Amino acid sequence: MSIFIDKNTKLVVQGITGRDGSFHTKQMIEYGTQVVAGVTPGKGGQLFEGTVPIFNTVEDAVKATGANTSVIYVPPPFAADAIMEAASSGVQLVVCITEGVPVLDMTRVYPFVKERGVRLLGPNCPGLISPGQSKVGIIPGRICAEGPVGVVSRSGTLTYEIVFQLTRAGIGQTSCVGIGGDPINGTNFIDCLMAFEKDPHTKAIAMMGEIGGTDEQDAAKFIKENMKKPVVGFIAGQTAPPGRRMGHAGAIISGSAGTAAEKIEAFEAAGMGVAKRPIDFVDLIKARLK
Amino acid sequence: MSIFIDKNTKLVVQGITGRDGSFHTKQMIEYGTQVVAGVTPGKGGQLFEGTVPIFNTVEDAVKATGANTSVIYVPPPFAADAIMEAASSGVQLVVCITEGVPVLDMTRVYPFVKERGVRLLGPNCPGLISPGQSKVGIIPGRICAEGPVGVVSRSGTLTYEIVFQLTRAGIGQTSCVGIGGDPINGTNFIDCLMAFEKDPHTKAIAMMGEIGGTDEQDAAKFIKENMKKPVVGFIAGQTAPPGRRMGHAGAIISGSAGTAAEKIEAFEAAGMGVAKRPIDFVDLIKARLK
Amino acid sequence: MNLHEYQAKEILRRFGVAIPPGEVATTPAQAEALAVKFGTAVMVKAQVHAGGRGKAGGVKFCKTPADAKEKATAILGMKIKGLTVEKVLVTVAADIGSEAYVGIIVDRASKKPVFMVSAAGGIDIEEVAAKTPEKIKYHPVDVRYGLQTYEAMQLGFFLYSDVKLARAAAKVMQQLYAAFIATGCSLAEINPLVVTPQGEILAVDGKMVVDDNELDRRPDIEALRDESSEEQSEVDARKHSLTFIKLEGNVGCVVNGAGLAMATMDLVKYYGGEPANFLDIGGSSNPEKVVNALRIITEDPNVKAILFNIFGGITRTDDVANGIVTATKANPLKVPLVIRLTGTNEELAMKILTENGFAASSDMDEAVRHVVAIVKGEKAA
Amino acid sequence: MNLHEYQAKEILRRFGVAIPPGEVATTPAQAEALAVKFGTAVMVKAQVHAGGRGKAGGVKFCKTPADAKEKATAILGMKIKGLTVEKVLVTVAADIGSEAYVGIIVDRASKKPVFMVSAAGGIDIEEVAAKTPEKIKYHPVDVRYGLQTYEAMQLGFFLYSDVKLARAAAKVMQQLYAAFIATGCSLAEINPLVVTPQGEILAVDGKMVVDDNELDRRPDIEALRDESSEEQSEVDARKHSLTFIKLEGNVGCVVNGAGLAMATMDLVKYYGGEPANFLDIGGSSNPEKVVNALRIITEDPNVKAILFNIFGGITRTDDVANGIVTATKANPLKVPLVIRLTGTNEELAMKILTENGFAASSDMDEAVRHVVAIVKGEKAA
Repeated sequence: MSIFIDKNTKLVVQGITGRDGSFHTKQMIEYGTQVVAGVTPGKGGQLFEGTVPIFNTVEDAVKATGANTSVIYVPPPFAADAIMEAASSGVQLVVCITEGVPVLDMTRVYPFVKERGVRLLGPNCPGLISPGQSKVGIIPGRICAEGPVGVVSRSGTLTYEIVFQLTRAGIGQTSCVGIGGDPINGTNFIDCLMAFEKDPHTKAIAMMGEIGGTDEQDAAKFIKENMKKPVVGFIAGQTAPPGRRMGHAGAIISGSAGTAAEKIEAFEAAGMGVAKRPIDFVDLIKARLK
Repeated sequence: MSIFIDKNTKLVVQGITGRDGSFHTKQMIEYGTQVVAGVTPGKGGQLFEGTVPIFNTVEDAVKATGANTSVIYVPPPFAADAIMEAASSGVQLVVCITEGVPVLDMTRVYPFVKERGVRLLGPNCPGLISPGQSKVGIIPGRICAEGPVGVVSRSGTLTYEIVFQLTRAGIGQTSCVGIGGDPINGTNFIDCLMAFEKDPHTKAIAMMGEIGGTDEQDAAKFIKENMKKPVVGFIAGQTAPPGRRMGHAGAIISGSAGTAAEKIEAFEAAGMGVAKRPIDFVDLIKARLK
Repeated sequence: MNLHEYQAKEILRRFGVAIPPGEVATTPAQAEALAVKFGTAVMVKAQVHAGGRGKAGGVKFCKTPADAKEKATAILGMKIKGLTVEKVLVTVAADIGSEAYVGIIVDRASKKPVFMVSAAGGIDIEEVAAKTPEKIKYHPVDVRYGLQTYEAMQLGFFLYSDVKLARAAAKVMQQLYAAFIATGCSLAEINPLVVTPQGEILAVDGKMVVDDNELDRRPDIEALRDESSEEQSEVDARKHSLTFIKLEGNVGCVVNGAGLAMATMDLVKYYGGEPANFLDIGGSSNPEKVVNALRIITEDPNVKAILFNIFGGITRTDDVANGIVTATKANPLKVPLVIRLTGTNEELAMKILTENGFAASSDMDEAVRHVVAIVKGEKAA
Repeated sequence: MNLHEYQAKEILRRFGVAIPPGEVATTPAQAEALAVKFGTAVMVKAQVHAGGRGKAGGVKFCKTPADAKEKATAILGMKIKGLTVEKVLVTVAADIGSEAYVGIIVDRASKKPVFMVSAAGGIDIEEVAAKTPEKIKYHPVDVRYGLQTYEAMQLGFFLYSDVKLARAAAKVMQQLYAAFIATGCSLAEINPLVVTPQGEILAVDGKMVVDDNELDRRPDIEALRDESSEEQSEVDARKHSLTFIKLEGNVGCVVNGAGLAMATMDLVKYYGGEPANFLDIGGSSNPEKVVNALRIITEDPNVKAILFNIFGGITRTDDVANGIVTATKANPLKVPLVIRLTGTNEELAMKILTENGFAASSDMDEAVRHVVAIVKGEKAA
């Protein structure tokens, strides 16, 4: 089992003929993902790699192929429109890989997607993978293995790092989800934790946070109050210099929140395992799987 | 019993110190409506007629008085803002009397109100009255009487006309609701019909439509499919000249819909009683109350 | 409020829509001069608030300036649906490869502006809608977000399979939508949207109707009103905040509220009379409105009797009574007056009327039967 | 991107906010001339991207032009939080009756721009927030609708009980919000918003931070960037699409992804080293980025060893390997290099590196321990 994507995921790739889109589409197909359609305006009717039909619009692609998930590899100025197009096309999950989406765009996109009951992952995220079933995004498939651990992370490459170390230690994953590090994103830690709690195959969860914001503290509170499964957490940025201040408003709204120390304290208060180094996940998770 | 307003209605009046607002507030108080607050920016802290506290904002008024319903008597350029202010203040029902609200304003106001789960009546409507309990708006109280008939109408003065004739004939009303004649309004015929169908004291319904749009046809369909209580309908505008056309688009979107003949046909097809003259309501309703 | 084609095009041009050059002429000589200036074949188009201009002979293709002068001579002063043509638009004639239709209207059902587009544009678009509705794509726009690029592209691809044309059309959709919102329209349309043989997209005709309720806050649009092209009594009525439509009957009607006004007219007809007008004095009233209403109605020589039917809610019947007294003192009526009056401040109103020698009923049916009997000569006033 | 006070004020002025007249001076003589021109007492204010200017002596009241010249002489060239003051704003000194705070920031929690307003404005606003939070009103704005008049009035009445001031403040809220959206800000604030003894509302200081992701589509805002007021290596890095922050340690770090970069720095520190920088080469990579990253890092004389930690996802490790080869061929490194590299196209990357004489590990922990041992002198490169 897994969360959000599985063997029945039928994927449409927005920006399939671009540099990143085409490269990662091949990787996804190779991994076994059902890539049923691509979208590039003006290339409707052509085939990608001789096999995947391309459409002018996501609407056309969904109508023709029954795609239920979309992944977005378009440049930042077009990403907000691409997310809205996907969200109104009938797919249930939209994964936006694009980095550099203006945050004010996201203040409009977020309610748009919510109103349609669609799940958005990202933007500025590596996507997700359910090992052995499907991969949507850019997480390298071969660092993953099937197994009992749910992984959720705000970071891209840090996710790979930890998944890779788990896999090398013989610990596989149900799903690995990169939620992205932007200030406004579609799916947060709690959404993923809820899904992992419900997934019968997930036995423990690895969670990687970062400095900034209060998502990790909120997640810790949720874990303490609602979760039976064990969670091990990590915070990147313990040695990061204090960011240059964003005027008074930043200080007013966040107070002292957002430091690594505060987040780790919240993890400990929630009774979570806390990894000091990425490598520590291996032993902490192992202990919780016994 | 009644629909939408009753003895527990606690009313805040937006624009209480204006010409129309003050006049009709006095009438409402005289009728027995619990007018608990008024709003006029800059007059916060004063009293209306020595009794009703005035506030600067609806938020303040609701916090201080627990008002659950608002009525709006502000000029058209400020009406959309007033509706949104009311809808976000915590009241459950907003009644907008103001005539001349730009329709594009309403395309924004409508979803705003819907999202908050608030009922909007109007704009450009006479409001509503539940005889013997409460009156919100401008329907003259003394033309009404308590009784078993629900009244719903797109027109203001035509409603009075028919309510007056019913009352003179000894037929009282549970509630009389003027939904307003604007292209976009908050509450439609079907909303009212549903409420009357549920209200145990309403035994028959009088419904007054007009030419234009398809609300009456939709209501007729709803009546046929969902209502057990008898409904008598009337359409104003049988002799009205064909309006000057609104370009091709108007013709494309409405086709032949919207004429009095078509609406009356829909009423007949739904098995409704059809009043040819306002006075006909008396006999038609009487027959259905037996 | 209807805008003329030339006005709508001027607005669309400001929002970036490509439109063939054109200017207005009020004389044949001006039309000729414009044709000379453009140096190419032109269209001479009647500027009048009525549909079916082409079929009525109000739109002509002119190869030469002399031709333009001749056609303008024919069109200027002609009547189309009762309205006299005072102006023509002289515009460069476009090469037409294909004609599409693009329109937006505020839709009651979805409570949103709705785009309607069709590749089968031109003057027969309504027939297309009736007979082959699948050739029209409807697309409601959520005004909270505005028309997104992907939506404009979906519409563009519905019109053209070529991506360059689809993109160009998408841009026109966005420009038209922006103009629609910024101008406070209830309708805006481009028909035809032309693709020239050279692959250029041009708006060859444009129409805009502005929501009357927007005009108070848009004086620039209100300034575009062309009163010469409207019924003068209606212009007069609007200036005094009355809604008035002139009809052919002989019973003048003064009513408060559109619904009651229509019901009153229906009842006049039901009892065998013919209403001379629709007149709604509206909600909030003051005596001045009644004075103006009476003046406008009595200017119609067809009117044989006048019926007031007032049911006071927000309208105060004492205001109406005062208005009747004031108006008839200043200009004594030459036709009989039947007054029906009830509702807000009724006692006061009745007192005012009685003191000034007027009779009034509180029953609508009775009042209508009375006024019809008068015009039929069955009853004295 | 931070805007200077004078730039933010210029933008706010365009949106209608009332601001005392002011101009920029880069020399004491210019400052004096401006004070003469304004003909009244002025403030001379350091234009530098750092908070606490006032407390650092960078903001001075000047009664006379001579005074302005003297204060400008002191302020120009002074260092505030490590940044040299190159410009001062000379602005008419306002009479201050009361000081309020008005700010907007994009809030992660509500996913909306949030207004924060307080009648207790001025330089101690953060203390107000910490100690008396009830004195601050928070109001998230739904961008689909924008800031409605009623919302602006609620904020206005929170600041002032007088309706005229509340209305004027509400207008400022709407102007600030419009500027915030149109400029693509992540933050905009007016502090203090002053009421003069005459009852006039004035924005006496203004701050704007623009979302870096907006700059591609807002060249007019990008053009306001003042590179002279930034760390030069960071300017250089940004030009090459690298995210770089200079630190004080000696282990140069080149990592892909902010999270992994921070985790790498944390691990360097964990094993007893000190990172010389944060450097994220980002997602989509090309060899050129690596070349620039190496160049920028090696310009720092503190750097004793360089660590690459690359986990390829969208980043292709072969691109990184090619970059390392190209860069080191052109400019041979003078410090040891430890490479950790795994993920997308790893085999190809390893092959490229091996063929060019580089060793590489696929284990992060091992690589970090290695590089720390080198800088500590415990191990050879």
